[in-house]
Amino acid sequence: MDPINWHSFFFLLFALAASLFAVAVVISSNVVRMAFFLVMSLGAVAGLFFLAGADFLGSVQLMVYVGGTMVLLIFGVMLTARGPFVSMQTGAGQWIMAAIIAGSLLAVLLQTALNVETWRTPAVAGHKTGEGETVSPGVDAENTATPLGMGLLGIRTHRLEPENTSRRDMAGYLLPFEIVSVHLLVVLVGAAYLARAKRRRNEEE
Amino acid sequence: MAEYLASFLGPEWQWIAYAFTAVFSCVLLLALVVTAAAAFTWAERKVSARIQDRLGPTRVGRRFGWLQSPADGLKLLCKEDLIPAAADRFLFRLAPYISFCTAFCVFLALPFAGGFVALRLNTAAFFILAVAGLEVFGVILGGWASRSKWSLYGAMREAAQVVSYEIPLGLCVVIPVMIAGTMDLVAIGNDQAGWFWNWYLFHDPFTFVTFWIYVTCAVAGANRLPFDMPESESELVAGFMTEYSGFRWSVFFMGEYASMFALSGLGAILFLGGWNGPIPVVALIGDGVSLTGGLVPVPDGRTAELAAVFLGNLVGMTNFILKATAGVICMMWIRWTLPRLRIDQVMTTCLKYCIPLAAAMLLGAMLWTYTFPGGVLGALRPAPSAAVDVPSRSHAPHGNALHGNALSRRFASFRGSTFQASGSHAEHGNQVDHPVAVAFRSRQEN
Amino acid sequence: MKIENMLKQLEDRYGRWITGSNAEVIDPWIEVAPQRLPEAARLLRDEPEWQLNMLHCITGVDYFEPDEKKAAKVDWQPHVEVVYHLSSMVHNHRLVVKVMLPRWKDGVEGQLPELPTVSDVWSTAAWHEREVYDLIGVRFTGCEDLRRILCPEDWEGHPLRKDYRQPPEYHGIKTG
Amino acid sequence: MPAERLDSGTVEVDVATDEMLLNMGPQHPSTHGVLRLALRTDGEIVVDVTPHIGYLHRCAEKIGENVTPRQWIPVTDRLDYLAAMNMNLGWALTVEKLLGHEVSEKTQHLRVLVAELNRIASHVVAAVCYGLDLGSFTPFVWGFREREKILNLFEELCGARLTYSYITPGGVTHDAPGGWLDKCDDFLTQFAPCVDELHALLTSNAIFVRRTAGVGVLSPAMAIDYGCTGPVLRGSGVDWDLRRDGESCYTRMYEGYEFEVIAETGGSYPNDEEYPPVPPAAVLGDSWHRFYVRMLEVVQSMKLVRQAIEKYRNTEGEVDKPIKLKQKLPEGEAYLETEAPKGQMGFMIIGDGSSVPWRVRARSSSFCNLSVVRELCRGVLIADVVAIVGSMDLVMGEIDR
Repeated sequence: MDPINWHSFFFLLFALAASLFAVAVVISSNVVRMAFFLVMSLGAVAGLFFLAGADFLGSVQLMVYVGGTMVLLIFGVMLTARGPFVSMQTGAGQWIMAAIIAGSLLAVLLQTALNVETWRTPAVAGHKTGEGETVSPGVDAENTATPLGMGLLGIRTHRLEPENTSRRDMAGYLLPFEIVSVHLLVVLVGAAYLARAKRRRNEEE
Repeated sequence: MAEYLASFLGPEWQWIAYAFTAVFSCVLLLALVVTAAAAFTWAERKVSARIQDRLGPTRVGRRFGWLQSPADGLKLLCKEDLIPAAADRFLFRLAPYISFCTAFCVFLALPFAGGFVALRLNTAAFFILAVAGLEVFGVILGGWASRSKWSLYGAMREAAQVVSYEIPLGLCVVIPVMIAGTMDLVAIGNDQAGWFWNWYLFHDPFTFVTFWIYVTCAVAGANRLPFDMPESESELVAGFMTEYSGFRWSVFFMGEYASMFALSGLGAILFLGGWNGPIPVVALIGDGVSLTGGLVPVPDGRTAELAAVFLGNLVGMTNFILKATAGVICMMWIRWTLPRLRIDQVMTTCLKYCIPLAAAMLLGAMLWTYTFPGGVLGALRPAPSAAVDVPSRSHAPHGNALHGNALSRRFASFRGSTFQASGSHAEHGNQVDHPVAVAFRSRQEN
Repeated sequence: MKIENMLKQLEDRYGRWITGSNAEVIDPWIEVAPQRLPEAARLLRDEPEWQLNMLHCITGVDYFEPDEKKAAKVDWQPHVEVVYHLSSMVHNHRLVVKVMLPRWKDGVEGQLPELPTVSDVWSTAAWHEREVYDLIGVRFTGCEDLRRILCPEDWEGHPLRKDYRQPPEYHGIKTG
Repeated sequence: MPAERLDSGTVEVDVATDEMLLNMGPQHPSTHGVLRLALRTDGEIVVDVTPHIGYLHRCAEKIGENVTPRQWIPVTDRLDYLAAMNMNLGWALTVEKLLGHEVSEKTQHLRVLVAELNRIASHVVAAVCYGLDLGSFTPFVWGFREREKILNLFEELCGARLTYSYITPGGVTHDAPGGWLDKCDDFLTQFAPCVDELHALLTSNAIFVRRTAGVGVLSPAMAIDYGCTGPVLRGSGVDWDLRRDGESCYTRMYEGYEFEVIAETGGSYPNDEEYPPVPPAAVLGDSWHRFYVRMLEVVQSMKLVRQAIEKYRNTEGEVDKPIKLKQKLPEGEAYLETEAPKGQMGFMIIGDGSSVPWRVRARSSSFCNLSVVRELCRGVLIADVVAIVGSMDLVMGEIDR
């Protein structure tokens, strides 16, 4: 009896959980339940990361997304939920429209996913070792977060650039990272300012 | 342990070994957490009794009333657990279990001894911080779902408190991680082996202060007085737990005691040397082998060596549990002496005092390790000889400029195996003169 | 005695609104006309030589003898008396001010007698007036929220009146 | 952006939050009995507090119009049930004032001894309950351990632990049993260090100071205006104590006793060298000062009890027996205020010749102290409402009568 490939079993379990909770977010009418299902689906995604052995990324996902959604839940939903917002009823027409759009997007995604050659069979999911026994990537205990951290500091430990190539000095990706964060900050401040002023103007009309 | 079991089974039954290890560690941890919660409820009654000049439970269970917590548990089980009419039934029932599960998840990555760790994560400290932050989720959902004004206030106060103590707690965890150079708690623990002055607490004055900031944030994290904003009895009746009764209420409480035990355990590992006792007993008596060799005639080397390691871990675990319990007892001690802070005072303490202080300590600790690599003792000891190959902290490879020496020492402590790929470059001889790259090569040679 | 000459000074200076006084009793008192009460209160508090800055309490007393036999022997007419106990922390002396009110406003049963409030002079009067309104039934005009303070808001009747009949039940609860 | 450069259109718009009505009470852990505070809150900030009382109203004054003064003593026990002796004393003195009755010197010393002992018990309960309101449970248990000893003394004296009905118009029900005075002495000697324990645990505790200093500041003018009396008034720096400044028939009892009135006059408390100093953050008239006045008054009362024991031992003669049950009351009115632990407790009795008074009135100190809570609690946090109400040391029995 071919041994059950436990790795893909858990993978499917978490994937299913993530998607089902995502669907639950859409279906449920109570805002707080929506936020709760969102948190559970993001938690399931964090589970996927852990399953893939990327525990650093799993923790980041837990802290950033799930923590972030929680803060959103508190300050965005609980403190402002007044009367009409707590339960949002969606009309039948909107359901049909949503179903069409979602269905088409799902079809596109499935179609692209399926014709990628290497993802076709679950057996391939774990990376092959010599004697065909599937060792799930998570077991290899040696991939640590250190290269990640030092990559950030500008020392690409995986590929030490030979000095004759032009990109010798800018080995790391620190610079792009900083630019993106400053950019995001600017966008945030702008959005906050616009939101406040706009509220005043439409109160006047 | 999984490999050990797997070695007995054929290739196709590998998964049973892993499954068994997983189930075994989960059951073990759950049992530990539940009994710890029970023991701590009993200890809380006894400690508070002693502080208040009275006896505490003596009736249930013969002498010291040790049957008190099972009796409480039974009472809570028999109590009718109400659900308020206006409550959101689904979330109301679920909240305590979220709070308990997240408090329990922390134990997955928390090493009890060198070898006793359920899941040796490379980013254990970060994982613990992430999960500890989630425990709040159960509290807030519980507060909101019971639809009563008092519990809503409790939940909102919990949210305000979380926002304020998470950052300093994270900063305090970063300092030992920075000194050890890794987030893997087992490595941090092993780094503090030896006499008690090897603990990070005495590593340098900055970490000493950081420990006390950590204690404040841990007390805030476990919602213990004087930071017990969410369930401040005298103001908010019982905060978010107002509408809970019976078993659901006790699950919340188990969550609280579990997080108390976890946070003081984490503190013990980061600052108090985790499983290394003040006097390195095992090291003094010599390696484990000689320990068992002398006392117990052991047939062949391998099982003796395994037994010795197990014994060392056992001693380590008792050390760890003693330290964590001492931390919990101190939290109880604080709880029964101090009055409660106001919510804005809690936030001011955490935001305005703890964060700048922790940041300053981070800077101070970084500069200190930059100048005295070995910490306080490293500075006192004469400059170590270069050839010492035991990867002890004070190892200083033949660095060139001062800058190079500290920086390379910093990377010297990384385990070499990750860089086999870079090792191959060394043969090509095309040296990269980036100072750090030099450090890798020197790291590879010895 | 200090209190006697204080009363004499009060009478000769403010004869117009003092309608009576009695110095021989244990707590000498002066009687003030109901309409002039706020003015008298302000004067008593602000004049430098009285400075009665502390209002201890306002008491309502219902002088009414329900059964005829005793009523014949009594020498006073049925009326409601509101007694103000004042004292001065500066001069350390005490004074009692009384106001006589008819039991019902212009004789109509159920119409509470009116009396202007002094809560703007002494803030403590607000609660005491609410209590006198609740228990004796004197309407204090100008008191900002004249509600019952001790009995439930929708309680009928004023318990400390001599002719008060206790309702047999309140919202279905037997009142014994 | 500085305000003036803002063009008139872009005014800062605050997020409109609607207020929530929160009922703190009548069952609430820290409202000291059945008091209901209707809080209108905007988030944690309390916009307005409306106290609702009357849940413990037992028509004490209506009963007073149907029973003789001696029969009304048990009702006075239940007004301020933490200081029943002082209530009995107040009523007894008022009736004696109406009757013009003088009690013997020995009785007066016994009355001072018993009243001051009950003041110690009441102040200790007030102090430790305040600690409980702010979250520290331990002083509560220590305080009650000491109070138990005082209650045992009273039980030996008059058989009751809470509602003594001991001091009656005309004297006291029965004389002190043998050896009782030595027991009082022993209690006082072992009680002194306990006061220092409470000081260490509460008064100079940094968190306690942060929670109470500068919270609920009551200015002297507002205190007098709202009729606040007792430690609440003295906490605001008004040097007024009826035991020294009261009416003659009450202060006569305290002649020959030296004690200080605890009030911060001229920036310092009388002989406060051996108590913890006033923290810099404390403002005159705040909750901390009210608590501090009570703690210092306990020490003064201990001194008074010691002197009373000495004087009681050295005066010969007998303790007076109470007046006859059906004693006829003269026509007339008598009002007398005495210094109860919570403040000035006033009693009024109108006699009409028969043995049953025409009208009886009890003026309670907590009633006025509570009326000022509404002023003090505007714009504070919920936790401060608990701190302010706790510092007023309210007893609902006295407020609702």
